[in-house]
Amino acid sequence: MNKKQKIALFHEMVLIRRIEEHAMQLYQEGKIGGFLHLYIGQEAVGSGVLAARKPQDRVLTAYRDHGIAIASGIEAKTVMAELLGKKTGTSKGFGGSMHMADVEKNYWGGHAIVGSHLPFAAGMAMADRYRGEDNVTLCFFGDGATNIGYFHEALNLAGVWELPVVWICENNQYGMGTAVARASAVEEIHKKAEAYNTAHSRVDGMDVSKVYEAAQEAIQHAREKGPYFLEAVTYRFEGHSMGDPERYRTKAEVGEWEEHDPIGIFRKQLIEEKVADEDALNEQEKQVEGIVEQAIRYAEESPDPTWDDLVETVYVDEYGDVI
Amino acid sequence: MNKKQKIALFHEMVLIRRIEEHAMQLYQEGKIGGFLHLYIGQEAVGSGVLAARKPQDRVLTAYRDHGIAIASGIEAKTVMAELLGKKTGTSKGFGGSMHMADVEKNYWGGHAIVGSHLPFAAGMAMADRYRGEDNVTLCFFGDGATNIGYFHEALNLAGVWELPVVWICENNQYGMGTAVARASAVEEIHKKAEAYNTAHSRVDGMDVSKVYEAAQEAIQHAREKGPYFLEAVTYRFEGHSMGDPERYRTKAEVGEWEEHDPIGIFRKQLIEEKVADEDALNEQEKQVEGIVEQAIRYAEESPDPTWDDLVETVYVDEYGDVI
Amino acid sequence: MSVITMREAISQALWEEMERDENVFIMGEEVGVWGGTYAVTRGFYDHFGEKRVRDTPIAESVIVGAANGAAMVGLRPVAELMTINFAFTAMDQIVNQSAKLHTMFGGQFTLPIVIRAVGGGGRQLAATHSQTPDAVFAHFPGLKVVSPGTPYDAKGLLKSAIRGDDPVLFIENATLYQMRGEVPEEDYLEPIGVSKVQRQGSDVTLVTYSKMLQFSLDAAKELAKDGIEVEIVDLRTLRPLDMGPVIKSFKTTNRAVLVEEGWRSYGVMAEVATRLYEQAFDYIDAPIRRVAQHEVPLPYNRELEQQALPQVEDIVQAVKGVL
Amino acid sequence: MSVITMREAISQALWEEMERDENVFIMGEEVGVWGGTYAVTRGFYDHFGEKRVRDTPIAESVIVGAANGAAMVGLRPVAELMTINFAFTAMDQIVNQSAKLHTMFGGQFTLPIVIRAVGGGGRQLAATHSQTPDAVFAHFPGLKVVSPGTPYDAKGLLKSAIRGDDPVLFIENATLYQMRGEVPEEDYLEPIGVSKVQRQGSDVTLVTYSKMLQFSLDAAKELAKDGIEVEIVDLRTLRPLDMGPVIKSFKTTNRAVLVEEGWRSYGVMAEVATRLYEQAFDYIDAPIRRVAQHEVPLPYNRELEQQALPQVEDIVQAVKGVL
Ligand SMILES: Cc1ncc(C[n+]2csc(CCOP(=O)(O)OP(=O)(O)O)c2C)c(N)n1
Ligand SMILES: Cc1ncc(C[n+]2csc(CCOP(=O)(O)OP(=O)(O)O)c2C)c(N)n1
Ligand SMILES: [Mg+2]
Ligand SMILES: [Mg+2]
Repeated sequence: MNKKQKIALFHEMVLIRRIEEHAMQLYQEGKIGGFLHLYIGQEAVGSGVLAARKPQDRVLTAYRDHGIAIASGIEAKTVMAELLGKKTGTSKGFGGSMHMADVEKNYWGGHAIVGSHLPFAAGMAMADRYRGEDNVTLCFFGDGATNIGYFHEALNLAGVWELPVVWICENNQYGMGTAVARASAVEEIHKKAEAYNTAHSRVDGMDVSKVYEAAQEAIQHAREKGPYFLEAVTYRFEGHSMGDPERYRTKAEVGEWEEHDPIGIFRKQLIEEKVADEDALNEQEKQVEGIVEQAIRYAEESPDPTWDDLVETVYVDEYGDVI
Repeated sequence: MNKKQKIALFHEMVLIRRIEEHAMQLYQEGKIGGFLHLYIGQEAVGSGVLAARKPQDRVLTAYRDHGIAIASGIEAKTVMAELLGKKTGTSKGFGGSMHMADVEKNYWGGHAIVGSHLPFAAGMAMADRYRGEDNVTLCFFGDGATNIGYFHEALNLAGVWELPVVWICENNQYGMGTAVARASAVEEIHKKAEAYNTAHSRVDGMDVSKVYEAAQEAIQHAREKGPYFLEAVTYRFEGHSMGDPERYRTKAEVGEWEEHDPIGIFRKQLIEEKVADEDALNEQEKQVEGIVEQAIRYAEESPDPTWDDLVETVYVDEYGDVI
Repeated sequence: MSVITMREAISQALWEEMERDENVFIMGEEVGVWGGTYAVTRGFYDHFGEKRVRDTPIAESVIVGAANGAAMVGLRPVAELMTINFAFTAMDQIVNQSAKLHTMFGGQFTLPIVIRAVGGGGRQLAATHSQTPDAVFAHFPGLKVVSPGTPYDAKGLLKSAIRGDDPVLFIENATLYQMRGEVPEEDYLEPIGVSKVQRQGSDVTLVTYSKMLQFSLDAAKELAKDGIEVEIVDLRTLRPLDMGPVIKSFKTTNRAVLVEEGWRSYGVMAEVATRLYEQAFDYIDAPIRRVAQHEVPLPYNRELEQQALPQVEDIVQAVKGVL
Repeated sequence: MSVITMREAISQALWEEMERDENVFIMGEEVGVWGGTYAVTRGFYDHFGEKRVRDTPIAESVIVGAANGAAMVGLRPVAELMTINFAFTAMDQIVNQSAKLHTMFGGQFTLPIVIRAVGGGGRQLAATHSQTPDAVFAHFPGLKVVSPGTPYDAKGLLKSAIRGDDPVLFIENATLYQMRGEVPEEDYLEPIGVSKVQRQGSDVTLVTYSKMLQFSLDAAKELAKDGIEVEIVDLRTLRPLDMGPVIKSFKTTNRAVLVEEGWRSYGVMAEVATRLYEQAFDYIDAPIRRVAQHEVPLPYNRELEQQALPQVEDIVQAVKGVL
């Protein structure tokens, strides 16, 4: 990455952080409903991996999807509009926080049933091979998702068919309130890949530079040789979703991880590497504030989807007016 | 095993073989309906493992269940009666070939949805631990079953909770017509156990003595330390079920495996070890013929279950006559 | 009598039955350390310990499957599916296993399992997380499906479900947990498979259950102002379905409105309407009306979601429509 | 016109659509080398190759899930579930994903997937392998459910399903494959969502579909001997459900008998009956009767299974009952 790209990456991570901080606020105000799963603390994973993809490479993730939506290139205002349930949102206001996608950006969602999107990733990679295209599919999921049947069936199929998928496990230590060791027979999650004859490695998910490098190798491996499993060790600073009693972890534990804030780490790197100085980075932060405020205004001023918008989107083909 | 036990084991394997040969016949005659999956060629696995269990140890398998039913101690006539759909059968004629069980013998079926019984095994083992009993649960399944989500969820749970289960994979090279390599990313199936922190090994499933020894170790391990995965390499000499076109394998391949007939191998061993001579073993075979003929007569003379038998078995508790 | 919430009623039923019978235990996602996603099992983990309040991996098939296995050998599991939407990832275990094993094996063992699942929409959780697919489960003989609408019924029915020997799917509604109602201090049971008149009236018979019982009671208040007295029959159990009180009421009112939260087509009330016509044909003065969910995947947008869901006003209009 | 079997009709539809559009491909268990468990895809593997006729592991969730993913990016998968009983192991993919993704993401991509599944009882396969749970799938908006009863409709409807852009569950019946009927030589389509009069008559309207269409035609012959002429309306599509021809016929006969193979309660005909009463209340001369499966898990025993299933004679009696 050149200086410009590195600063853009910093800008992106800060943007993700600010959008979600405001989202928390808007949730308290009742302007956002449903479930809201924040990515705060995990930004380096999504931003690092997406920085290494080509636009032709497909992206999927679970319901903790705002960060990866932004990293995929979706505008802040479109993400915000979806959070507010507006017609101008990524999904016309039908999907909400958990279901953002933008086919133009090759970002295929945003899926709330744990593990359900892993088979999609295998199918998309299969389709690309079917058409002779050398796209790679990047599929993000959590540590908890590695224990559901979907994980097994999808990774096995990708292994048997040697599909160009990069499986990215964001190991943030917990599936809701259940620590990895209490839910998974194997704690070094990337080693599960061996049961699928899939190459694997583990990376520090708090260091965006390391994630970027690891992702480059993983993506190249997938494009040339077949599936790759990348485990990113990370942590979510906020609760699982709004209103998490957090009985399963201590404030001290959270505090320790917060000392490894991915944005702080990257900021330090950029200054040490003389990519930018404090002022330049603060300037970036200021810009982001403006973008987020505009995004919120745009979202609030946007129209709601109508009943007809919804009904017209249930089926594609005509079949008369029968139900 | 002492001489007596070894001869009994030979007797059992021959009994399983003859019952199924007659079952094939009865199927052609239309006296047996539905699906009929034969165990012919795999007898050493069921007989070898069951010879190593204590009566307190629980047993489950898939739909290819006649052999393991007999090895569990169910009488030939009761198996035959179920095949003919009679009230005197293992399951009152409601289950048929694929669904035999006998709780008295600690044999819990006979399950036809691939992989569906693996969670049962985990639950039974959990129940035994819950009650402080040192029973072990023996769960048989095929190579093809290791690719379905059930396998993953059940083995992971057994691993996390350190349950006393022996997972026995009968690798007969094919899941219906699909060779292991075409369906599983890993061909050495027992290695999948590593993803569940579960000890594992592979044994020649055509040699009942080797299976017996391996099973003894596996069961002891499960009783004392936790789950164990045993892969028995075997082969089914007949089609997947009646009417299999068998386009997926050659006569030559089947012929090669038939030279390793588990009954032939054991017979040779018994004679070499001077456990018994030809005449003694032929005498056993004659006895078996008699038992099977009696079993068939018993089954044919047995009554069918009645409509009331069926309706009374839908629910246990009274709830008035509402549907 | 003391006035408690639905949450407390369900929590008390679980607590009291666990105190009463040590074979009763709870397993599911976040039931332990977290205290239950909806705080129903708050405090259970500390009191009963991890042996009887078991946090599981995110693996619904093995949650229900292991519970089935444990039930087969005599324990009384209460398996919690965080929401009924996730029941689809355990569908085979619920409708093919829990519902059928007892019959299919000739009744030689029972399945005293209770599967708790939270259903219902109206919380902006979008299409995959907002369903009320109760009718789907009620279609399967062998399973019992219970869905209470008051704290009194919830406690009494859940206790019956736990003490009974048949598999029971116990469907709760997330938006009812705060609802208050009178519940006896002493131990009591409500029978499964018995519908109940929750309000007396002579003009129209209104059949409903679960959350829609509350909406119907509100509608009844509205209508009473215009001098219209509706009699409300609460099904409480969908299978077995007790039409007795419905028919009895209908024979006096000759008019009926059927209200459910789920989709109209192939929903619960289609069966109720059909049985009404079959069993009380000569008493019908006006076409029976259904109030149900519009046939769309529920959207995130608050207004559209509310528009798709049945409202009190819809019930009021339907009742006026049959008069 | 040429007379071919249902099997040939379905096979031809698949073959012709694959020749017509190279984005169409088949994936499922034993569809390739084996030639399809019911020989529907016999010869496809050799002609189209393993790229377009893909044998999969035994993993229904990823069969449907990968097909969903491939469909999202523009291919037209025909995913085969060997039998509809196994659809429950892929339930989440069918009812939560295939049915909802298009709407939930604001319509930005389509899901042109066809899921073929074989249903029906009567072959002594016991409870888990003999189901006709069509109503369950028809409950979900977003999905289309088609189930033809003649070779002509099977071919024309399957082609429409493959060319259409909505997800379609295409339910076949194992005991109909041998059935013969006239089919045009040239390419043709039958519209999804349109019911069809398969026999004209003026005395009673008989509504049915799939295998029960044949039973109903046989019953009609019987009844004709007594001078009773039944008009048979074949639904062909369960969602969207076209009541037009049903109502039209009913307004002339004023009597109806509804016949389905599945369980009575919460079955397909409950919805049909309810809509008949809602839409043609003033034309009813006699209570509408349902002929359906008894509410038991189907047993293996041949006689009992037949007793539990609807028979031609039951239809004859029901028709006489409404006259
Ligand atoms: C099949 C299914 N089961 C349960 C849930 C409820 N649920 C939502 S998120 C979650 C935890 C997932 O943990 P993990 O995969 O580690 O992702 P993280 O939330 O940590 O990012 C659970 C249990 C669900 N959405 N889908
Ligand atoms: C969930 C499910 N999918 C598909 C089937 C159909 N089916 C029955 S047996 C079988 C093959 C199983 O192969 P394997 O596990 O190797 O056991 P084997 O038959 O070789 O003993 C299949 C696909 C099924 N019964 N259940
Ligand atoms: Mg996690
Ligand atoms: Mg096999």
